[in-house]
Amino acid sequence: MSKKSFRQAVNEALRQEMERDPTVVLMGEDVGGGMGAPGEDDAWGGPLGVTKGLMSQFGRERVLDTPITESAFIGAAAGAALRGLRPVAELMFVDFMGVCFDQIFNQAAKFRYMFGGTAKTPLVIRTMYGAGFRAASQHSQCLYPIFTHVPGLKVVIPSSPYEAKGLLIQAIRDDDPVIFFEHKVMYDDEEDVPDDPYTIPFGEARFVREGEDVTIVAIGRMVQMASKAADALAKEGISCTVLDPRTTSPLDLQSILESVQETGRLVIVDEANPRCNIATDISAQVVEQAFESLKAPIRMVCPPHTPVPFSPALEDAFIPSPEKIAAVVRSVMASPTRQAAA
Amino acid sequence: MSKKSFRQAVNEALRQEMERDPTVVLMGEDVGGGMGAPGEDDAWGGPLGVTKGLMSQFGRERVLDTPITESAFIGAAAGAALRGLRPVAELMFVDFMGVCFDQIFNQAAKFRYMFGGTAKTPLVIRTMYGAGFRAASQHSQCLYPIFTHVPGLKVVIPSSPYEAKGLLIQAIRDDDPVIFFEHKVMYDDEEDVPDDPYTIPFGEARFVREGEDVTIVAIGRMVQMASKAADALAKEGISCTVLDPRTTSPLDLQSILESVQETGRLVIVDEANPRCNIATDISAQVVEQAFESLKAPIRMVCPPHTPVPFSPALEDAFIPSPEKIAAVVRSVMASPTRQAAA
Amino acid sequence: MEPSRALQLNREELLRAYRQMRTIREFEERVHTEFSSGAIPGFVHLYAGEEAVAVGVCMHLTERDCIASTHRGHGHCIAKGCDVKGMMAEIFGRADGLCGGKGGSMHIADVAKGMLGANGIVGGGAPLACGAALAAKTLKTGGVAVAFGGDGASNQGTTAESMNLATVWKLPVIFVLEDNGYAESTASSWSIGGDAVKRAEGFGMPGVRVDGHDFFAVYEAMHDPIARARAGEGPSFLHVKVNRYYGHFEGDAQTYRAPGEVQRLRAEMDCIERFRKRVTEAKVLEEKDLAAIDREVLELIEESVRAAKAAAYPPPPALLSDVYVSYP
Amino acid sequence: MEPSRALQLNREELLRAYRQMRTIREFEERVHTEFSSGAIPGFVHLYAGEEAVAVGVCMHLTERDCIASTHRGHGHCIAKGCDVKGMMAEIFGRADGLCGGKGGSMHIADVAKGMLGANGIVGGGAPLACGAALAAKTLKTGGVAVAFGGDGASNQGTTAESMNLATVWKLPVIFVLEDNGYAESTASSWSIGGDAVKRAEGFGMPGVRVDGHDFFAVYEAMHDPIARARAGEGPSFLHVKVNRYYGHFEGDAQTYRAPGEVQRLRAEMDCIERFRKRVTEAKVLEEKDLAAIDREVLELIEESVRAAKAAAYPPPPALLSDVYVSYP
Ligand SMILES: Cc1ncc(C[n+]2csc(CCOP(=O)(O)OP(=O)(O)O)c2C)c(N)n1
Ligand SMILES: Cc1ncc(C[n+]2csc(CCOP(=O)(O)OP(=O)(O)O)c2C)c(N)n1
Ligand SMILES: [Mg+2]
Ligand SMILES: [Mg+2]
Repeated sequence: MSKKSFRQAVNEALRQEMERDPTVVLMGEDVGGGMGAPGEDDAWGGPLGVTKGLMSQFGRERVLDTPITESAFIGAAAGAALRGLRPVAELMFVDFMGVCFDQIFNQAAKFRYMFGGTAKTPLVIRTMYGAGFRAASQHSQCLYPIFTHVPGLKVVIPSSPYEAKGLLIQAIRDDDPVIFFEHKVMYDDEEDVPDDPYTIPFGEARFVREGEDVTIVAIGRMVQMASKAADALAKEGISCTVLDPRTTSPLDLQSILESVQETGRLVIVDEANPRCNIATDISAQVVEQAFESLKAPIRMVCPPHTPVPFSPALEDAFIPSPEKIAAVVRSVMASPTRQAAA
Repeated sequence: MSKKSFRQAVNEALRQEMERDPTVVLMGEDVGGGMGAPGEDDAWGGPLGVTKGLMSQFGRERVLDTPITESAFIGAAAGAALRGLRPVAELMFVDFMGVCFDQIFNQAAKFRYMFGGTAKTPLVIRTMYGAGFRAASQHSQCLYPIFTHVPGLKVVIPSSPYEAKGLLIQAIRDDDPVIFFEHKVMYDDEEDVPDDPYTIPFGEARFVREGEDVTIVAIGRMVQMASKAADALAKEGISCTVLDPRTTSPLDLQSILESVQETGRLVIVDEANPRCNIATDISAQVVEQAFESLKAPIRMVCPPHTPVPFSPALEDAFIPSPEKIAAVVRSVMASPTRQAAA
Repeated sequence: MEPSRALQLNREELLRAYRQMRTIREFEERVHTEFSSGAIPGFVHLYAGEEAVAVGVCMHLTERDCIASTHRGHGHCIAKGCDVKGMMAEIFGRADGLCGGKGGSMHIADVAKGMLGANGIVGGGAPLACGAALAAKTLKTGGVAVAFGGDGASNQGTTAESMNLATVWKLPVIFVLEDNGYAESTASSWSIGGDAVKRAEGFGMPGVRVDGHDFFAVYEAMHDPIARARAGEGPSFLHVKVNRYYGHFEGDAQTYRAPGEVQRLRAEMDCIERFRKRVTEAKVLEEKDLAAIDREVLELIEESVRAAKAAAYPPPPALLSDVYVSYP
Repeated sequence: MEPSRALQLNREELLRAYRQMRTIREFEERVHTEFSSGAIPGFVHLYAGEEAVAVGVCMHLTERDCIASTHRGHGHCIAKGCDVKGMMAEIFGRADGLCGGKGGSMHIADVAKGMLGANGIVGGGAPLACGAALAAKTLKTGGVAVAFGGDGASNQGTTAESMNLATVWKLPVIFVLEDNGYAESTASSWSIGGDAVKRAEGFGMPGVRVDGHDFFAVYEAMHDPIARARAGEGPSFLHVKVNRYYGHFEGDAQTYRAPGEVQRLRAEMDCIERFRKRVTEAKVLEEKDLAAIDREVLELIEESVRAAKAAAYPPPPALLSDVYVSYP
């Protein structure tokens, strides 16, 4: 156990799985770096250095730099997964899904079903998401609701270094296609992470803190925001449960329902654009299944229905903040309480 | 006014707008057909004959057949829209979005915002969606929740021939990018459609029928299914409002809220896969804004979280049917009624 | 060109080639009839007329090798050894179809046999073939992969990207462009701007053009690409000129074709007739050998249809299975 | 090659070309410094070293013509006539930036001027250029369109598809491949399997290779493509070999480059120095003309940065505006 950054946790998960299983291969643009160039090999490790060192350790046969052709190499990863490899492909920014989505949602995601259960596709796609990097409209999106919508995909959104390592190892060992979301502003976050490999199962939410008044479900980086909000609210005497679903597909609805049954109030924090996102998804499922437990309207804290703006002033206003979350929780606490069913 | 099929209504809308405005051009695979071939020109009009006759009338300069390169021609449509044309591009099946989504969601949808309001992109993308054609997993999807999620796009889902003509004319005259969904099993549906051009504004839901007990919101083809369910329920003394939002972006939430305030019960029918779809979107928004009006849980009628199966037996079970809708409405009516806020 | 190596095929191999071509033909002719009678639902794209391509290519392959196919995939499936009865049952949507009835004509697959699936997405297969080739290379199986794609598919970005990736990664892939003259109703002479073989060379691989009505020419043309791939020297490209006998899909009125075009093709260019003529004239096979195969194939197809029609549809719970290996 | 036509440029045109190259250079050098000091947020990709390409190409264009640019777009913007102060303010995220601060470095655009936007998506611009060319053709404006794209972008499927579409539709487009040796840290000699000019020919258009450090060579090489486009004869392709002086983005440690690579390039290959030498030796311009421009450009950049820093950020309501023209 030692302090590790999110970046290190991801790197370590990849390294340990590659050591364990020779069929695990990495591919992506500059995941090693320096191909054909006169300077260093392994020159990049991705734009933010997450895969740095892996090409040196495992060689170019297992850490494959690619041309900038996402359809070709993500499709190749899917094809290779059908035939005995366990590829971990890097879609550098999830914003680039538009040039290769077919290979993900029509091919990899559907093989097993279309082929009547006769195939499996153990593919992991790692990808960066999220706002706050001043990276503007085409490098700041979340988009995980789109992947969550697609049957056949699993969607993993780790909220801390510890989570990242355990969930990524699980993803690599999983036999289904997994989209693994890494928030670009979280790479330097640090916490204690075990040195040995470990897994965190999919579909089991994490209770980040337990409280009595309100349940806050938060996704990915929003877990931090929600925790800060909960800290502030605690000082005002409002006690919050903060729940991190970890995976949006599969979703641990059970844990959410149980928490809502206790608190009677639910706030959902999602950094994705508001229409058809995870917040609406969870809200609708809870209403369908635990309407009787709700003492107040479920409220969602999300960015507006706009692209991510570049200007720091605007981008900060775009992202759900602890202050906004706290304000919404207060409003939920202030709602007139409903009675149980007659 | 005369009886027209959905196919004819779409064709007529295109023809009349092309007659009115010389900047309207059509493009897509075989929208005319027969390019370079020894037989007839205008040989296809799309795989289901929807654009038949337009190439003959308007010539090849305005009805542009394309190679099978959706990124190139849909991106070209977006670029042309920036520079003075009003292209109507055909993405044959919405299932093919995966090979060209970038040009739609990162380019066309974001130009206006990224460029600070200095540009407009009057682009229409017509596309076929939906199950029931025995067309299997890659030709039967809905996918409109994905487009609804994207800021900058408008999403139109007509539920009848009359609706199709008025909404398509509106779409062509609209200055923003519009995705226009045509259900492939509805092309032969007929109803009275005015011969003259007319528009139906976006963001104004249609009350298909008004009732007192339950509000059913249904999307696209599901409006028919919901209406049939409402017929059956009427015989049992359950009186339903059936509401067709017409456009999911913008969404006429106001009309939905007003109806729910009257009925106190809401069932949403969506042919899209259940996670992060329009049903969850509407449910969550209603809960947030009209929680006090709800007498019972909001229920959603959607297909399961699976690809669309080929086998007719399975595909029929996949699609929400009038029977399923009616059963869910009955269950909502049977829920214990909640009291108003204390 | 005298396809010397092709005539070195032994009697057994030639019989196998004939049997496969004949099986594809009868399969497609029968599916055509069954579709017309309303017994088969959905979109069906027939391969009749193009048999020599699938068979000429796949004669070089074994189960360690893979192919990625297209919406017009029945021929590739049969040539790659998929079970014919399983295929027919699949097209009829029955529980004992190769994909349990869930895939249908456009999604028939047998991954264990190296058939990575027909594909509903034009250009969808080329990246998958690259992946199979990568797996073969990494796991050192000695396998190669073939990406079939039509003239329409040849323009898709996925095809170009895959060709580049195959060169850069030196993958054992062969790209086979089945140019049957049309993509839907659009002539390939119009839609392919420039020249497909030159493109392939521009992407760094050797390319040749070959007559797809001639089994021996296709078989011969595959020799060097296969050798190159197996030797670890990278990808190759074949531009096969051929024709389809039916419409783009069943139901296509084909008004874009010249009057009498298909009759002429059937009369003058038929790959099975040519094969027959060639092998009998060369006296390597006799008419009676071929006639025996014809009979067996007809029986097989008849039995496939009979069995498919008699088979059960998948039970309701099948709707929900096979989405994931595991999903808590 | 003696670029005859380039030397036919008149004094005023040569001064304009020099001013633009110098403006791009100073702009980029200054953005580099400002980024290092922390004044500029986000991802910034600098064009320094490649000035002769943007300027040599855009000298042929007027406002009826369009360009589609890339993530490395500042040079294209300036060469196409975008307001330099508006650009700087945009990069600083200010309200009076060309895009109101909402776009930033990777999304600068001025559609009215024919600049269809930098682009955060590699390969994203080529289809847009085809669209602008189609609009020009349909509306008979006489305009042409240029698609700039890097060596990395040249492999993207969108590029291949656009080249084919341009040929098939006979569009007035010129595809300019700016091969600066690297895509991020990857050498273009590795990532481009085969040969880019051959590919273009395979897509049915003429292609030439040109030295991008030589303004005159680029200008000259554009002559035929422009003439061809304006005459309605279809697309052309330029493979421009050039180099970038800075990292892929600001912050890139560039360990993939050879030691001393950039110093050598600056010393031996600099396009501005070459231009200077050429025009002064040919005695068409004098050192003092150039020095005057140098001063004016420096002032302009200085003033742009000063103004940008002093400018206001967009007001909070700007977050919500400009998503749609109308949205009830
Ligand atoms: C991405 C995509 N675009 C369009 C289609 C619709 N479509 C199916 S087959 C076809 C024509 C394909 O032509 P070609 O590649 O020549 O194959 P052929 O049908 O001639 O065998 C088209 C346009 C599709 N399935 N996928
Ligand atoms: C579709 C897509 N894939 C990857 C990236 C990340 N990316 C941005 S620039 C770049 C390299 C581009 O190289 P090149 O086209 O040669 O242009 P250069 O940077 O050399 O000007 C990459 C990989 C992207 N922006 N878009
Ligand atoms: Mg074809
Ligand atoms: Mg480059």
